[in-house]
Amino acid sequence: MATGEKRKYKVIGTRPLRHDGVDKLTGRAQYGADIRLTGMLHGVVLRSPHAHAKIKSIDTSAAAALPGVRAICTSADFPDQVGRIVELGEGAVNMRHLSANVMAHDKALYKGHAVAAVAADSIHIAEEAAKLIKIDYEPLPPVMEVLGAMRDDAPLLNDDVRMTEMGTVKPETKPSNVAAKFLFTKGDVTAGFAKADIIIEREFRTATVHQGYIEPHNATVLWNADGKVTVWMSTQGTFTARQQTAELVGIAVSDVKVVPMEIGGGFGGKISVYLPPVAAILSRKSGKPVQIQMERAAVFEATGPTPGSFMRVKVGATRDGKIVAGEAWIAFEAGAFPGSPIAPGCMCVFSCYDIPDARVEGYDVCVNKPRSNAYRAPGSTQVAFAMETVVDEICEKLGVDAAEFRIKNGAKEGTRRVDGPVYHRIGMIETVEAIRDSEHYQSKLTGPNRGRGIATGFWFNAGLKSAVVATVNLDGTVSLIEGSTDIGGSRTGIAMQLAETLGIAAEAVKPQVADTDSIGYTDVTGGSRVTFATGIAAVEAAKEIQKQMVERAALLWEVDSASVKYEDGKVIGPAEKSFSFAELAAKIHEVGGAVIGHGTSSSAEQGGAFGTHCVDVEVDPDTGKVQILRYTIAQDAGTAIHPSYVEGQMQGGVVQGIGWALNEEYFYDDKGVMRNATFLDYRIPTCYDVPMIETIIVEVPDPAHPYGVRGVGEVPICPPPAAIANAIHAAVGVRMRDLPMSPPKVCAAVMQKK
Amino acid sequence: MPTVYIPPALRDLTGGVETVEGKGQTVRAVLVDLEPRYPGLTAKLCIDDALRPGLMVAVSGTMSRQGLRTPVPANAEVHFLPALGGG
Amino acid sequence: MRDFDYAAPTTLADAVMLLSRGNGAARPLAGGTDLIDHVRTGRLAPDTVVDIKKIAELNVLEASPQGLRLGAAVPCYRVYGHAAIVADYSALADSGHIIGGVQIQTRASFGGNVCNSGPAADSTPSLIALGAVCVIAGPKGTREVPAEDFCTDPSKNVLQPGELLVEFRIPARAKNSGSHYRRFIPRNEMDIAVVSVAASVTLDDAKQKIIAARISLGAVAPKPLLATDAAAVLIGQVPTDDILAKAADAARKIATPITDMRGTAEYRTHLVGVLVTRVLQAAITRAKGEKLDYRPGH
Amino acid sequence: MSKKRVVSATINGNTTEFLCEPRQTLLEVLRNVLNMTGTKEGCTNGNCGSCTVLLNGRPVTSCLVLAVEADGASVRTIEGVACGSHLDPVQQCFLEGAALQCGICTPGFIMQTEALLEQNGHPTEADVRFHLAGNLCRCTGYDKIVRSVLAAAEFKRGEATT
Repeated sequence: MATGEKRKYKVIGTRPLRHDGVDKLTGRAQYGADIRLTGMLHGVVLRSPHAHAKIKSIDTSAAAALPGVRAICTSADFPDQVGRIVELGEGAVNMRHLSANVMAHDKALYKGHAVAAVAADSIHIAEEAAKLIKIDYEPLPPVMEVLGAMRDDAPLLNDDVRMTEMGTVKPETKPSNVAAKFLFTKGDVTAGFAKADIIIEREFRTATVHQGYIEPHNATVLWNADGKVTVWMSTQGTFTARQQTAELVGIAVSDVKVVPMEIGGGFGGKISVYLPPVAAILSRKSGKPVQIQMERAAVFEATGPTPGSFMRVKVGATRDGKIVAGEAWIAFEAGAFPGSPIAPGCMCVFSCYDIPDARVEGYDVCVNKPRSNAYRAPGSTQVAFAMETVVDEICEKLGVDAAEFRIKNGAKEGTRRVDGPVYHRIGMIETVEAIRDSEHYQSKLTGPNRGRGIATGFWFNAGLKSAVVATVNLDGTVSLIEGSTDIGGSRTGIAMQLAETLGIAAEAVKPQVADTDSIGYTDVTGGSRVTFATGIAAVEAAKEIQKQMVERAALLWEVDSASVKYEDGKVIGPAEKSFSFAELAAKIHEVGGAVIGHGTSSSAEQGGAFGTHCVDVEVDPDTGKVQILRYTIAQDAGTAIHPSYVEGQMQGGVVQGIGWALNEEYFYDDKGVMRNATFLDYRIPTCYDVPMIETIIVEVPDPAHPYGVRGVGEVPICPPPAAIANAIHAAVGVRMRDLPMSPPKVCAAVMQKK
Repeated sequence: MPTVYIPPALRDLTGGVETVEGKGQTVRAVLVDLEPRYPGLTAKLCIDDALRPGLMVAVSGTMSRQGLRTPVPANAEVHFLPALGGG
Repeated sequence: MRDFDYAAPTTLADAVMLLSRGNGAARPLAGGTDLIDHVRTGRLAPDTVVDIKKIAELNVLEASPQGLRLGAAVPCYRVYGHAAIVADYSALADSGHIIGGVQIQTRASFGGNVCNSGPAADSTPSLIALGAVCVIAGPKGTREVPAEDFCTDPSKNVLQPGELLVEFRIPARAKNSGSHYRRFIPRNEMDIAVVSVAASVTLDDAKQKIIAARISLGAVAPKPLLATDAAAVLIGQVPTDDILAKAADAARKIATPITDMRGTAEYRTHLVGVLVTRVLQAAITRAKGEKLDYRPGH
Repeated sequence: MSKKRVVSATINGNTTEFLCEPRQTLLEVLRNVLNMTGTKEGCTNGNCGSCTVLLNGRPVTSCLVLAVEADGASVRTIEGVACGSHLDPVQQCFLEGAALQCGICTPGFIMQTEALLEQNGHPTEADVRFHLAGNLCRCTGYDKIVRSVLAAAEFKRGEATT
């Protein structure tokens, strides 16, 4: 269901078959691990068994002597990076830390940290060789939890990390695990709370969780005799992968070509590189192409996760249900190196509401876990869990309807956020209204131990840079080349925008994702940006084609091009002359060469996306197990280009959020070893755990996009933990403030209440 | 005149004041205008004639990737914020 | 993966010979769903893998008035696809249905599951509750061990070097009998039991009183347990809520669970009581000949 | 190294001989020896279902099958599902139902669905969810997958009656 005006587009809003569908359904699509090169070696990465240890020495001689071993690498093979800060598209990265994460230097900072790698004729030989590498470790005490790591006497991970604030370090600051502090204020928070009739202040914790993409990381690299390096890999961003690889192995960016293979999920976790620099060094040393595929355990132990957190949120409201003040103190686990999404966490905690006075303080803290990475609306899910359960508690105490409270206090155009800027046109309230008016919310929920909860979430959505090239073919089709790797069907969404602008069918566009030598710079497939920003580039390209097609028609008709116009998929000239797009395409060579349009986007920034969710749960009070009975998500998609894939993003995000809410977590033992690095014990939802996910697409067009697109990929993961926590409270009367809300915790809470 | 929002961590430079007014048609020009009144502000926000890594500027609610060159209309609001990516 | 040799004998004698020869470095392969993973992760390091699926004795599946014969290598899908098992030895079907996903059930066998001797193995409690006897072949001939005595510790059992589990023999079911197996897991499928319980009950002719019962507990001790005292509480009793609660109390008393990532000792002990009650109710429903409304995981 | 074995199996209807070490799994042989990369590796311990193939008509996770065990067996993989230029009904319903996003789990889901629909032509939603629980998908939330499986079952029933 789409709200808003009636259909004004021919292609946008329809559901064409995705262009890459048949390849993916028949097993023909080539993912990263599917490439086969002549003479290809197989690489294995040896990983630290310790969560925190000095590496005193590495002896690779026995491994090198094993027949079939072709190359071995350690951090000694990588150039020194000192402390350079490099912009890598999505943000600034300390190259020394990135390098040390790819291959541990003098210290292993988490269990699973790469310490050496081997390339051999077969994967089995490489595995045997890796076991022969002797490493002398001096184990150090690990620190696994964010508040513990902030203490002065905590084991120190990185001696080059000192707390920065607004990018600068105070001179007297000592090295610590606290890498950064953020502070945002709006108005006078003390005065704000003084106006409150009710104040709720609660503490929350969330566990470390993983993106859980099904395809492990992989890279296949050929370091050719001419010094040119080709990388075939699954990545969310070929250009950032290219830059990271070049910087880490110390060659010119232009000497690296990244060829995007199909990618088996990313969710933010396939932006940082792990394997390409390692495979590149192994290829350079062996003179052969090297393929490395991570094992699933390494994917959990050494990639991914999104931070565990500690949060304190305080909200004040008046008796008549108006929020007057908010305060939050948030600490995120960065993992081994700085860089958690603490800043967006701080900026999102109060982002759904119009709060006059607010203050948010946040900390980025290193612990002995894998370096954290982006995961779908990074930082926003944690804080939504905290804020939205506090809001629910206020609604409960005031006896007001949770939807009406959100409508009354919701952020809208003109609302100033705690981080300062004022919202443009957004659809927060519209999503709450859509839930309030839904059959689900209006229906009666009956039965014991059942409850309903709602929650709202926000994500900024990124703009960033994209490029496309489109070529008109003589048969009236258009070949579309883009740089955005396609994780979820975005090729079709981009093709549809080109098709809409040209007035041709989606099927007449043939999209493909090109390597870094074949298309202009394009930022990552992340930040919910592809349909928005690459879409803008495609619209630009289409407009350029329109212009050239008008010129060609003018030449064919021998008229002034000013008398020709492009309208509704047709080129129309004087005296009722007209060509359909296909008719004209067949004739373009009569008066010129290829018609090629190109488009880039770089300055457009999105207005942000909101979603409101409604969930019914049933709690087994004897075991603490929570079953999801019914789930509805309403989300502002701006304009839904391909509704099926918009719904798909919403449904997928919700189910990831359900996993985060109920069962997903890293279990560490006291030595800092993850005990559940398998899909058996890291429990992502199966289809038997969830119901159908009902979707309501709300359309409040984003004025920053020609068709009003808002990115839809990330925000659906934000509300589920809070919505489920609120539903659990409605079902059995307990407030869960610790993720995941796994059966033992819910059971204990229910028993305690009894 | 454009209004510049001073990040809380830098308000010691403005005597605790949250917003200041600065003349100029770009972010750079506005900072140049502010520097004599609030010495050290530019150094806190910029390095090598560019915004510090990890910082972004938002003009009237829209994040910009153009850094110091970002145009600033009259009566605009200027915010300095952490750069954001996404998953 | 570690290098190993592979043999696929077709007779029991050859299999015993191959397993004896390796001095403990030969491992039998039935469904392989644990073995192959354990070799890959280095938990097991066999020199020879002996595929026992081609041996007739290990594939027997036969229900007769004398009882049920279940070959050690029979995969789960054949167990829950067998009408007599579903009807009369229901706990076995319940177990087979939730070991791994459907793909695993194509391969995984009850014999393999029992021989891995995990405290949380899904088939062992059902076999114990139904009074199964394990038939073992070895260099010194054949011997029989009750299912409750087969496992001795995590990953340990009574098998001596060269010995091979051949089949389970399960006594014929008395009339008015019913059985059920259930585990508690955080997801609804694809998980390792936090606690599991199997029970078998027999009612009198009036279907009022319990005249025989066996209860087995999984994941609450180093090996699956036979809860004799809990069963004794039920004998001669009408299964009221109060009686079931007493049985649950008795079962809780013998649970000595550990605290690990799947649950604390306290939580597991609590769950024993919850599951014993629910599983007994289900077994009684079946003993009465009524349809059991049960969805795995719920 | 243990001696390589000659294994003869019927793969997607064709008699196929290959050489393998005993330690090589069926998944490894399909992908690295036979270059049939349609079968995907997600976890190598039987927990994700991406490598599902049909072994003698039954679904298995090919990461937990030794290739030598396939001697004399019939194996059906994703490459053997579509016939020429025609998608199989399950594939067609997945395509029309937008039942894939990244697509890495899709071959496993297709194979597992083929197995289900051969056994049960009238699956309920609960049947489908239980049968597919061994196949993990992290993108779709399963909604469109389950709907597409139900649609394929209906399509096949229609086909059977005409």
